[in-house]
Amino acid sequence: MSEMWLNMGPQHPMTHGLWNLRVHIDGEVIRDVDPEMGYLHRGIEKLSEDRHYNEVVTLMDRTCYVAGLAWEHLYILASEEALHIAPPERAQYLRVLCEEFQRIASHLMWYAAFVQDIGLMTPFLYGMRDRDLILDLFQSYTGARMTYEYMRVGGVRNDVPPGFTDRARQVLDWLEPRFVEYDQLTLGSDIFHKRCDNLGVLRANDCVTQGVTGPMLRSAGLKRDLRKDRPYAVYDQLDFEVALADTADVTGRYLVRLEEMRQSVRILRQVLDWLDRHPGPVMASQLPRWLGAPYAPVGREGYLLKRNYPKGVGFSAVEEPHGEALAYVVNEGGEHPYRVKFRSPVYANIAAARHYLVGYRVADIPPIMGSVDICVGEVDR
Amino acid sequence: MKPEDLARSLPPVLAPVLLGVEAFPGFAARVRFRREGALDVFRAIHDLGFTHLAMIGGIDWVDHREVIYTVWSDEARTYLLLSTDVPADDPRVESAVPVWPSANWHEREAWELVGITFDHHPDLRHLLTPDGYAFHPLLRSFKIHEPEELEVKTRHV
Amino acid sequence: MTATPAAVAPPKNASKVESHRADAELPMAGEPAVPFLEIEALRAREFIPAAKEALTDLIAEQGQSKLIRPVFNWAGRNSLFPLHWGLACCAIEFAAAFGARWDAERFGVVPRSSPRQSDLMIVNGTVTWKVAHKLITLYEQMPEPKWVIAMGNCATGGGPFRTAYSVVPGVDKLVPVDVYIAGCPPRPEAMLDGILLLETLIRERKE
Amino acid sequence: MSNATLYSVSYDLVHAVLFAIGSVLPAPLHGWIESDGLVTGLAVLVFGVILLAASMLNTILLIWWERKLLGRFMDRRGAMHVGYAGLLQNFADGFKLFRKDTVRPREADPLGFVTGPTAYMVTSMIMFGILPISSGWNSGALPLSLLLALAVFSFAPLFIFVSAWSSNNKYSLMGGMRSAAQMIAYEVPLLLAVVAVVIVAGSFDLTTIVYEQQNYWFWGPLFVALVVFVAGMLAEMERIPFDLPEAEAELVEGWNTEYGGMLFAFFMLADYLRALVGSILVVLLFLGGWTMPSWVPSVATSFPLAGIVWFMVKTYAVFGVFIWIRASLPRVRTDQLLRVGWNRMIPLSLLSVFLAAALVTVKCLPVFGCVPSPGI
Repeated sequence: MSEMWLNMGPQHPMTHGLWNLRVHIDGEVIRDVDPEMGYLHRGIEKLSEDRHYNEVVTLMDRTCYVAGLAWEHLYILASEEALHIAPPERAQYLRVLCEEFQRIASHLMWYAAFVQDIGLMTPFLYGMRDRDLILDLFQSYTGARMTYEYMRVGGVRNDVPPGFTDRARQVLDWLEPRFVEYDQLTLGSDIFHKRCDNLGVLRANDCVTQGVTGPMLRSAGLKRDLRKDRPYAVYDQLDFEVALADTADVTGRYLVRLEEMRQSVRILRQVLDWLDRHPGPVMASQLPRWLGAPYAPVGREGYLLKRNYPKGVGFSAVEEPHGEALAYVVNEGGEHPYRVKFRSPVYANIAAARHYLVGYRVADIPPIMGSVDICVGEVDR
Repeated sequence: MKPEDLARSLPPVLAPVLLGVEAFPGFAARVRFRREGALDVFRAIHDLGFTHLAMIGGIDWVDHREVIYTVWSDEARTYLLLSTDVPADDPRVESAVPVWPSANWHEREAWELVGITFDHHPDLRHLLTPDGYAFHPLLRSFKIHEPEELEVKTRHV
Repeated sequence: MTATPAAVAPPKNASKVESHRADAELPMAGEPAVPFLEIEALRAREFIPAAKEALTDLIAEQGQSKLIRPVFNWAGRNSLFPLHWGLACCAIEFAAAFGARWDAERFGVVPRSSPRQSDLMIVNGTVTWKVAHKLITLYEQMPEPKWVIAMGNCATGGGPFRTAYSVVPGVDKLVPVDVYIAGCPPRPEAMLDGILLLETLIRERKE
Repeated sequence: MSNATLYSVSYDLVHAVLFAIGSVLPAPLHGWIESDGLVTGLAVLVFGVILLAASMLNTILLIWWERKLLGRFMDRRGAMHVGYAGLLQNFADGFKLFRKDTVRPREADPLGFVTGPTAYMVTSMIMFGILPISSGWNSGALPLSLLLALAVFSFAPLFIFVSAWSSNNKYSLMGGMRSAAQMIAYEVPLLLAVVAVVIVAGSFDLTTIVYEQQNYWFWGPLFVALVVFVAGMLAEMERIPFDLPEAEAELVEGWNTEYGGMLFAFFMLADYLRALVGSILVVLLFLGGWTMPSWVPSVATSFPLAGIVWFMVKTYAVFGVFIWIRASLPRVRTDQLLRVGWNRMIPLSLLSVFLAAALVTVKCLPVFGCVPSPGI
């Protein structure tokens, strides 16, 4: 076999989404790669300019469909800053609850997809099974499995139902032993280490130059976690550790994600205890009328036009399951955001593909790209 | 890091291109500069420890366009906003790729969606829209249609 | 969506791939540098009789004998291999349907990665114009008999991205759709229900 | 049991039918119809058809067994709505694939594209004419049946490569290359492991090898050879952890990416035919074939067709182990696979040959007993 370009995608089992990895291979060795994105470009930033502030939340769920609540949180934090609205504390705790549960669910989805990439069939089913338990919890208070539309400017749509915290604790009790089981299924196998050790290495300084964030960065030993470094919501009141590894390879990313799930369980237990002890309102009381009541049907009519509302710019940075997500919302005094700009962590992680793929083999592409944890929705937006 | 500290630590040669270092919600500061000295400003900011470029975005203010750069410093643990204005009839600015290689895809996106040309960019081609797509959708002049309003079902290949 | 009678494909030929070959009229002389593509547009209610006739023709061609026809019909409806690809959000629910709780394999539904080996294309997500011609290619690569399920609101009619500049408002603008599943995204039960509905449709083609 | 074999049954059947036909025919035809040559020929044909049908049925049952067992490993149920417990699911799959169009890509080579899968299928089916299933249940009792079986078994990489090359697809090509490299690398240790068995049994005839295991099955004293043989067999059958040629994650469907319809069914069926053959070979060479140890009560070994029943039970158990491996191991990489093949498997198989020679010299082992003297 001589050198050739290979199109892996848009329909390819490796991609986990809709994108195309063009690989220049020599035999089985990768010489160059060129990711081709945009197959899922839905113009979310443009559509946001045509929607009310609370309607944009609908788009946020679909931006990253495995971490919808984290993206809702990101957008809501930015637009609250742009609109000068402060949410009540219970709403902030509920948002943290959402985000951490979403982190576990997203990582479980990643685990399911990743192990399938290296040929393990059974853990895929286990990951999906345990993820469904978390989705059941989401369903009990947001009404949906994946697209929640739960957060609102000024708070959250509704409180959790009675008995929720106990059910959530049951799920956490079930999950913690499962993490050990996951490790046994993967790390317990020599073949896993043969496949994943020293694979897709991206050292810390390369991560910084290429803008790579999230578990990929932390697996290289650089301790950067926006929940600690730039605490938003109520993360400064919660006790947790930043998951770290120093191998900078696929195994390191695996370890970091598993540890993050454990830390999320730890955070969630604190949040659940707090929620039990502090009942209260979940929406800000002083909302401008044109934003609508939290239970008002979302529609294009029925809103009062706003006049002379102060302008503003909102910026938020959230440690999404995939990495650092940024939002920049410009409020120019209309009912709709003037401009919404998002920064997706996976976007930068894929852009650096050349730096962690070249030199490895074709058979290494699935585990490496699997360890990046790709969500094409938030890359293409 | 306060805006005044930042302004003091920037080299004085940059004074002609700097338009102001001011406080900004969510960021350590906002650094506004003329587009002529963009690369020098990038280098100076990068040397201050802002090694991680998080995003580049373009905003269409109809009469002019604004390019925003969000950078992060691992020492100061804070974000910094860089902003420069480009005229709408000549929307071009120097590429940040020599300073921050991660600017590559962000600039490609800003080029195709907001129509800002980045000079000396190594690989300025379409990223999200199909090749040959002739519009800049994130401009205010680009209106959103209901699909029924389209006369002919055509698309770019 | 203005569907003039001229844009409606003759139902007789609906089963033939050529009638849906959208790239049959690819770049013509005098067109701009960017080749534009005409895509035949059919409405949902026009597709259903077309698909019915196509399916009947197909069975009349291939299962001549009254003895063999029910067997092939039974086999065809009980062994639907969907194409393994994920477009957007619905792909996650598509994957969840193959998880332990729903286990779509109970019904003989096994995803295949190669379009040559699949009989069912589940369009599980938003279809953009950039991916449209690849979707058509994949559809054409699938051997007859084949079916399409539009899963979710995006594939059915554009969903929340209906007004977006880059989104195809409904995959039935590109390929004929047999079953539409509502939901954003549909739950895995809804997806399985759609597949069972398709099985019913195939069974009814016997007469 | 010993006097009624499948061949004798089919001979009697053909004999009765032909004589019934011959009795009503005029004299010249009468003699020809009842001639021994015609009866024998037809009897062999009937025998072959029955054997083929039985092997196909077993293969389809094997797929079902894999789907159900794999489902159980994964906390789900597998196929269950078509037929009782999904038993008819694979028949539905087969009929559907039979009915589907067979698409040949325009750039594909017409000859190789069709010949490859067909020859792959045919060589896999030939195996069933060679392998003995129970005493008297093989068509040709050849003195070198083991050699013939392995020779036919190793045809596969050629046909896989032909079909992969002629599909004119990059993924198929890479899958075909990997398949050829892998099968050649694992052919050598596989044969060396078999040599160990042959040394101890003193024969290339599979029936003799089975009868040599009356005192003890070979898996105990020849454990190293068993390990090498099973690993090599996994590679030959292209199952996880050695399923690189059709690695679904990077090569879409491997060398059968471009195949659909009936040709794809050929591949699927031939894969499982080979899996069945592999399991049968493990049973024949190491697990005593259709015989059972003497401590098993004679009630369990003397009912009609007991040999076949035990043989099938063992075969399905061996395949169950293969499924278990598939459910719990990740896939290795090509270079690692080849390195293990050449660096680990060949020394191990040489060791097994040495151990077998030592066993023959020593003749008796404390736990297992003695090697039967050759020729019994």
